[in-house]
Amino acid sequence: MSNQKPLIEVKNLKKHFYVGRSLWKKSKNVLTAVDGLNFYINRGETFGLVGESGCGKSTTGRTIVRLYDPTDGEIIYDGVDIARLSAKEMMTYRKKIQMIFQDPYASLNGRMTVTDIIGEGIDTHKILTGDARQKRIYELLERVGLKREHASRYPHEFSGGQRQRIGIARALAIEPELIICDEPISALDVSIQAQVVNMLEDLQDEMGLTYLFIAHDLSMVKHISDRIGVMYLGKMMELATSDELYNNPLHPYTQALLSSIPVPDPNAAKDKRIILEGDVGSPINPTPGCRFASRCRYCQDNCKTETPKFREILKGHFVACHYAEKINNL
Amino acid sequence: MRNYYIKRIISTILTLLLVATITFILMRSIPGGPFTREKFIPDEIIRILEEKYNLNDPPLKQYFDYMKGLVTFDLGPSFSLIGFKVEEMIASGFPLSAKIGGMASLLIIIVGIPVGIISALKQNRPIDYFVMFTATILVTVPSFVIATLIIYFFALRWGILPTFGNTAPLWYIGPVIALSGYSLSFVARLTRSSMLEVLRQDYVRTARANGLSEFKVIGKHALKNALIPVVTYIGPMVAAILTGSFVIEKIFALPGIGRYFVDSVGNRDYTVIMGMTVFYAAFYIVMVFIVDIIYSLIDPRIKIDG
Amino acid sequence: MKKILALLLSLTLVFSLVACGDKETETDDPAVFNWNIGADPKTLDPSLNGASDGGDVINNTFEGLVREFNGEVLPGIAESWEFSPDGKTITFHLRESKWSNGDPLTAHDFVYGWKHGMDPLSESEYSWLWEYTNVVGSFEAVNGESLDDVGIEATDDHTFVVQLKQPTDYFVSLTAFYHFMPLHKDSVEAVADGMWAKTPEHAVSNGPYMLTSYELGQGLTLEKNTNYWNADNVHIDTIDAKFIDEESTAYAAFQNGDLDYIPDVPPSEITRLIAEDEQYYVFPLLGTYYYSFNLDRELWQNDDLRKAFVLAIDREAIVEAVGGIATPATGVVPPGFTDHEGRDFYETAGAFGIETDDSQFDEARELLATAGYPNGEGFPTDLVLIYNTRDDHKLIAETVQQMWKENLGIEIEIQNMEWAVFQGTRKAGDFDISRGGWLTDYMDPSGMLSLFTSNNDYNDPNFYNDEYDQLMEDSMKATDKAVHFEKLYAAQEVFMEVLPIVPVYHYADDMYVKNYVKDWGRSVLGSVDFSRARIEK
Amino acid sequence: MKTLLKVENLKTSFYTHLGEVQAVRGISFELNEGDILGIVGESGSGKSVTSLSVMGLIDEPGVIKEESSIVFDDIELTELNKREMSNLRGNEIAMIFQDPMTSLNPVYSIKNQMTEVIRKHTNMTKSEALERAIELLHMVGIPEPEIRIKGFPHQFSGGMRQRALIATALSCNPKLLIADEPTTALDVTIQAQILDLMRDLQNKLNTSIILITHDLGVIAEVCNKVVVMYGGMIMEKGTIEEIFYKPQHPYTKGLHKSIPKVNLNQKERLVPIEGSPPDLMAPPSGCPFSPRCPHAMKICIEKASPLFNISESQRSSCWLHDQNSPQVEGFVKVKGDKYE
Amino acid sequence: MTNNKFEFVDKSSKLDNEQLRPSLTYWQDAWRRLRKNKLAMFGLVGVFVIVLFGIFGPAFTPYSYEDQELDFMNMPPKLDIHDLGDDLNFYLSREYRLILLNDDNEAVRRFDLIDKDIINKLYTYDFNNNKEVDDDDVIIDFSYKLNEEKRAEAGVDFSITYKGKEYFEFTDTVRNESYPWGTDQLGRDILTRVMYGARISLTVALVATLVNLLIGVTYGSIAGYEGGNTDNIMMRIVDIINSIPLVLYVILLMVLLNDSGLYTIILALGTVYWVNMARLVRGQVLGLKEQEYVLAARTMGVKKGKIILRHLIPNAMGPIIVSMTMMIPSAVFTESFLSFIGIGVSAPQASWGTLANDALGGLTSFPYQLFFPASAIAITMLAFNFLGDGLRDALDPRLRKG
Repeated sequence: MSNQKPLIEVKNLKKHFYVGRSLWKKSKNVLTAVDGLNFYINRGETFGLVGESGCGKSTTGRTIVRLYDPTDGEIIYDGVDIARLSAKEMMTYRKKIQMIFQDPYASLNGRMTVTDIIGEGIDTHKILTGDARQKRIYELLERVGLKREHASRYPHEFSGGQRQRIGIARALAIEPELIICDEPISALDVSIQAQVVNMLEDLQDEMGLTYLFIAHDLSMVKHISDRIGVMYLGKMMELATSDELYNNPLHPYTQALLSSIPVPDPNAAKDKRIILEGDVGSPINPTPGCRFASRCRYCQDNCKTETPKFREILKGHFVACHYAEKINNL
Repeated sequence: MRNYYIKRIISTILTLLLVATITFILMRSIPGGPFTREKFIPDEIIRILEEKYNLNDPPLKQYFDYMKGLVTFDLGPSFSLIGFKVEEMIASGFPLSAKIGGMASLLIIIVGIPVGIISALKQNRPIDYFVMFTATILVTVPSFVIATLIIYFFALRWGILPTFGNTAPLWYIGPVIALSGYSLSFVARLTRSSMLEVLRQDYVRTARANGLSEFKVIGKHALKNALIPVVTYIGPMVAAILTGSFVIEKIFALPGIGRYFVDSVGNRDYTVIMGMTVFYAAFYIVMVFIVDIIYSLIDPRIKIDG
Repeated sequence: MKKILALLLSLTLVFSLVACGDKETETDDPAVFNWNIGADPKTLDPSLNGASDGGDVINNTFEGLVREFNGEVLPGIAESWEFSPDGKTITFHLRESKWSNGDPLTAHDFVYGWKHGMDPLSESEYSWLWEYTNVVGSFEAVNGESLDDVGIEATDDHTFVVQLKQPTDYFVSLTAFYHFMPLHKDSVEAVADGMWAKTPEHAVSNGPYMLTSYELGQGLTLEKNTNYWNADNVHIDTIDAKFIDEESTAYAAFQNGDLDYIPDVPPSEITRLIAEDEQYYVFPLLGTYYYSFNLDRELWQNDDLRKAFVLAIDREAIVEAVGGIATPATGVVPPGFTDHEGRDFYETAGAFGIETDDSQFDEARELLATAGYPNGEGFPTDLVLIYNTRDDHKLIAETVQQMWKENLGIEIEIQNMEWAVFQGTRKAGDFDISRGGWLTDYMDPSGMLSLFTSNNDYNDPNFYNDEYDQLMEDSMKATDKAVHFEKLYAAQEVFMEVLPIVPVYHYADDMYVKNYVKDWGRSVLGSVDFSRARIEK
Repeated sequence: MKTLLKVENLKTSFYTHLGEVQAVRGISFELNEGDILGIVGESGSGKSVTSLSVMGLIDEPGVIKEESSIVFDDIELTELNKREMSNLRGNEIAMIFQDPMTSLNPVYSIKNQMTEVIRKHTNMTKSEALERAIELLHMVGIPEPEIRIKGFPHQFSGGMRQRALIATALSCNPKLLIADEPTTALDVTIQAQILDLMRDLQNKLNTSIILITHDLGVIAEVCNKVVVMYGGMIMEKGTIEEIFYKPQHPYTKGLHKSIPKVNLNQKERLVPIEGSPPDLMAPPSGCPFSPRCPHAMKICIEKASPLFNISESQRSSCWLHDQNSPQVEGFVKVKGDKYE
Repeated sequence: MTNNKFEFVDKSSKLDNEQLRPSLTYWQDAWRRLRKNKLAMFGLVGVFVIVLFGIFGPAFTPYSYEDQELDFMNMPPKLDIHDLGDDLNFYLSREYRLILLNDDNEAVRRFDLIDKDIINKLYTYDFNNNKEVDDDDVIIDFSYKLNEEKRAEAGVDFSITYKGKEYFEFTDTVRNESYPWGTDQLGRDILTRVMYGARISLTVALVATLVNLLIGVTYGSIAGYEGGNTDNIMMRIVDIINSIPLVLYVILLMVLLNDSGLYTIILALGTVYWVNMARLVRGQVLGLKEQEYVLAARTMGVKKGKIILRHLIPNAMGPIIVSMTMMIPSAVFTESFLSFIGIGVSAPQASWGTLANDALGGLTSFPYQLFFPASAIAITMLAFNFLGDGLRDALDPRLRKG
């Protein structure tokens, strides 16, 4: 795995928003949604990105597909830094990176037929026209478990799960290499989530897709991902293979996060649970130091002033904590 | 907070200057001048007049002179009402326009809002249909027709109201009704739909779930929220109403400033056109500002700091 | 046509019957008169005023050398006057009189007042009138020359001498006009731009009433001037005047009893009022409503064509459509001017072969055919008649348009224009047919006819005719009245031969006065006069 | 233990212009004092409508049908008038909703909203009510409640708002708290806090709780009884152990299988329930789950199954429990409840 | 209960049984919901009728909007007639025009007034058209009207004397069969003019609205989509346009264009009215552009213009259409206001506003002249308002579920 050249590598990615912009000058309030992120994804791999709302995981995904222009950093896709490409130059990569969205109701334009929705990417990139285009749309529909007859229908005639399938078909239509799945299942009913996850897995096997899987549902992320990154307020806290992360979380935040997952087992031990105090802080005008410091039970003075380095403690296991070894008796 | 006010004031001034500039350009590009008369005026006098009003200066100089006047609150003399300064005309006409407009605004608020609320609470009941139907009827008749009908029926046919003369309190009824009709029904309808919208909100359900009386739920929780969009409409509306209506003032023979808007254009009374426009624009902006302040009072989410 | 004239005369008769009713009881209650002036007068300074609303006020607050009451020229501040043998010098003998503030009124005040009006620095809109007064040096003064060379002089406090370039028949009656009032110098100079006349503390006047309050856009109050020389005969104590310019509102207020006098009524009420209401009065107004052909356009250089257009309208029907008080016009000069033999100029001049009813449509069609457009065939279809935006202008234009369509088979477009634009377009000669109208400013037919001389600014049809110009010049220079009028008759003859305009009607003036208001008067030029009026409720 | 709430044959429908939407189709369950009952189901299963029906908060065009009965504390709620119902609400029965972001009135301070409710149901003075409110906020774990109480909802984070809402709901010591997806909109770490809080409160105050959620994990965390709903009907109900360790209904089983297990190390393929949830506008005849059921029989399509008594406490609504049905592994046959 | 009921069902047949709502597009659904709204349907039918009235109405009247019959000016829709024997039915107008009606109550001709005795209030009409006063003529004595005593005694306003016999009291009130809605001050058929007025008013309204739609939607969607400083500046411009009073702006514009015809009014309305639409669309777009389907289109590299055209505008269409139905009557209104201040379509064309305004002066004597055009405006406003309200409900996405 490690000798393989990654498909995409994110280096020191930053995305800041200015809150309350005015006409004359930039606002002083900076929302540091993503603040120096480093990770890579290998070809054919699923990389999970977890964290609580507002931690910047969706912003990361959107910045990678250049829905937002990154404030700083590099996004190296197949050897090319796409972080600064112009809209025109970006077109080539738009074909290679696609996205699946969270809300099956908001992600499909209600005024377009399924054919139009799926065909839009084909038309934009002028991949196919006429009958061939239509044929491809039918194929895609069938591939995601829908029927040809659905092609002329409108999104509101479908259930949430079916809509999410249409969203996937739309992403697949331009034959991408990397798909950014931005919470693709969190709005779906439990019984449907598994359908979609299974399908994503099948597609990956068949087409050799690479996924960046963003979610807050840790159990599902663990299920689907090869490696997982844990984010907190714009920073990566911990990164490891999924089994390693779940079995041996090194960061206090990851530990708390994992222990917070409600387990569907009434007899599971509830007393070992780490309940974090307080709320996720605000990413606006963050102070230096560890972002998690305010809620961390191991917090020391220097945690509030020094930003911990994101370092590899065990092989392939990265943590951003001054005291990771100490806490975990390593 | 202070910064916000400063920013706001700067932007207001900029807007006003732009409005004045646009009006200046528009005004000067239309044919005819302030001294167009049916009968001939000797060239010598035209020359003296133009010199007096600086009309023979290059346009750019005139523009800057005017802007200078504007900044020092000197709006210049009227061309058509000899001897009056524009600010005097505003000072003489505005109080009456504002008085009638103020009464109309008050009427709109104290009748329109409650009616809208009642209608919303009785949605799809006869009273709702009745109120909405009446409100819709009220918006359907042009104000000049309403005004004329009021004079015709109330003053002439039935002799209930005087035809003119803003001295008796009774007299205000006609203009106030004619002036408020449209906005009154608009506010009623707006309040209704806003109320219906708010009644669907989660916090209203919460209030009910907490066992609050229906009176409290509606009167306290729903109302304040429902008023937010109404306030947005009322601000500019009050600005428009207070600055007078040409139609109402003409038909009811009111010496308000609404008429100057229209008359000054016909007379090519440059200074009055400019003065009135800037006055109106300033008034409008101030009203919008007041609305923003009321907004922040009603809705704590909105902070006045930009 | 005769019918309507008869009607007019009979109305005037009614008016005089009413107006000359006998005097009776005077009560102790202050007599208040509620008057609607119409619009807010632009100025009340006699020397600056140029509009009838201001003129109405001035006529009651000031008094000139003479006062004209219902066409009769009565001694005003001048007790008497005499002409020099050559008719070029007039000496007015002023009576002892006072300003409303008690200051004595002298001939010097007249000199000041008149010169103030002439002085370009006063920016009087009406100073052009001096050209027609023939006062020595006045026209030059208006155009910037020295005021010292003007032929008016106060030889002593009570003698006022005027030098004329040539004998001017109408001069004495002209001095009743508001432009020729004396002015109280200290007051005038107290406030700039004639504002003194609207400021009660400076509005020093010498007429029957004086201004006691003025509210912009709303109204003004006049009170009896006890220092007026004839104050004994002033019976009204207070005139409460309003500025209501919406006819129907003023009409409603009159009906309601809130107003005693309104200057006009909604046109649709006129016919009924004429029949039913003796409080409604109609007067001829010395002016003419017409349409100008633009003779600069090649199309209109066809004599037959113009005549066809002139004959193809039913003037009586038009007059009826706008209320029926005007007199259908067949020429330029309206009824009301008297010539050297005391005949009415209008009657004497005749109708120039133009009928006022619908009897000449066939003739019009024939003329059109002769002109080369049988039944309107081949006539341009994009002809536009322009008028300035006003309800009555629109109504007349619509009627005329329809008549030409029906009677000539010619369709023209009618287009209204905003006043200033209309004025500009008309002056620039950028039109096919344009509405025109003129009211004389002095009691001589030349007040109408001089309009169409080559160098006149208001010669809208662009009528350039040497013969006409010559006749007009001769008439103006003529020292003999008979010659003067003969030339004018001839000039109108020439004009009507060419027909550069379509005469439509001669204006009429209406007013609605409560019948308990007695003895009010009106000048021939249309200013109301309440100097003797009484309220008898 | 005393039965606090007994819902019988509850039917709630909404009459829209598209026709009748049968949101709840004749469900029955009961709740004892001190119980934490979990109602689990997917969107459209009727779980929220059930709770709103109990609260008497069904608005037009919704109607609770005549034959329904809701007995709370020996009072038949369906017969109460508006006023009586509103006195009960917030006092005896309290409810918190899914979205704390929209459930507080944005234009009033927390203090205002809390004291208002407290004063409505008690005779406290303003200052007493304020004291009580601060105490409650303290109890639900809001730091510096004296200061925070003056704040407005937008100054509170989601977790804090939900705490404030819970505090308000508990202000009059209600006998029953209905929590409709109280943690769905919250982050996992906050969810853990809130669930912890609810457990804690139940221990301290012995309040009965109905917890509505779609997350079996949450149910497992706090409940002792579970009702599984689908398509407006009860599929299965029982104790927590029964539902988690001995599920009897194909739907319950399906649910369990479609959730990934965190504690397993090797990847195991999920087993989804095929198909889509029913459309309540045109609900399937018979068992609402039949179109998606791997064991669907003809009778399932024709007729909804009655509740079969699996044990003392467990009921399952599936024809597979019928004596006449084919034997399928994992399904016990029982003597049918009256199914006519 | 037979045993075979407990047979398992084939899986594929089960899934075919999949539940799908009847296939309705957004617009079909909206239409269906609209149809259920009685007031909205009333409005829709009203709009339809008004449009038909304007388009086809004039074909069914014998007059054109410009045909004048000066003899029959100001004739009301109801006539008090006097039967003077010999099958002679007369109508005497308020302005003392004596008009002969035939048996079908159609106006036949008017008699010339040949003698006016104003003192005694006797008008003589030339019955036999010989232009002379003779015994055959009709004499109206309206001294009753002005003399209280006389009127009280006779109970009438006037009497008619014909062939020596004096008739009091009118014999009948009949409908004016020539002009069902009466005539205006130039004897034009009001019905026809109101029908033509519908054309003008609705054309003005419709075209102005379409222009607004075009400018407002384009402007608003660009401002909303671009956001940031572009949006800021564009909205400031809107503020400025809004600060200049409409009246002033329209007059200045119309003078500038130096034409007072239909096109100018449309243009004038079109150039100022769009600001509200722009605001509305901007607001909509601001919300919509963060929607995931727009993000999806952007990730695919769809061009800005296409995103606006295909994604944003169609989804903002509901509010846009609602606002449009409100704008149409508002444009009719503004047009009528403009005609009040003297800016209107070129005569003899007339919009409803012009007709209403022209009738104001004669309200005391001829109220019907105001009644018909004012009612036309009112009914149109009403119809569009109801339709707009109905559409708002029908297009409201929140009301769509369930």
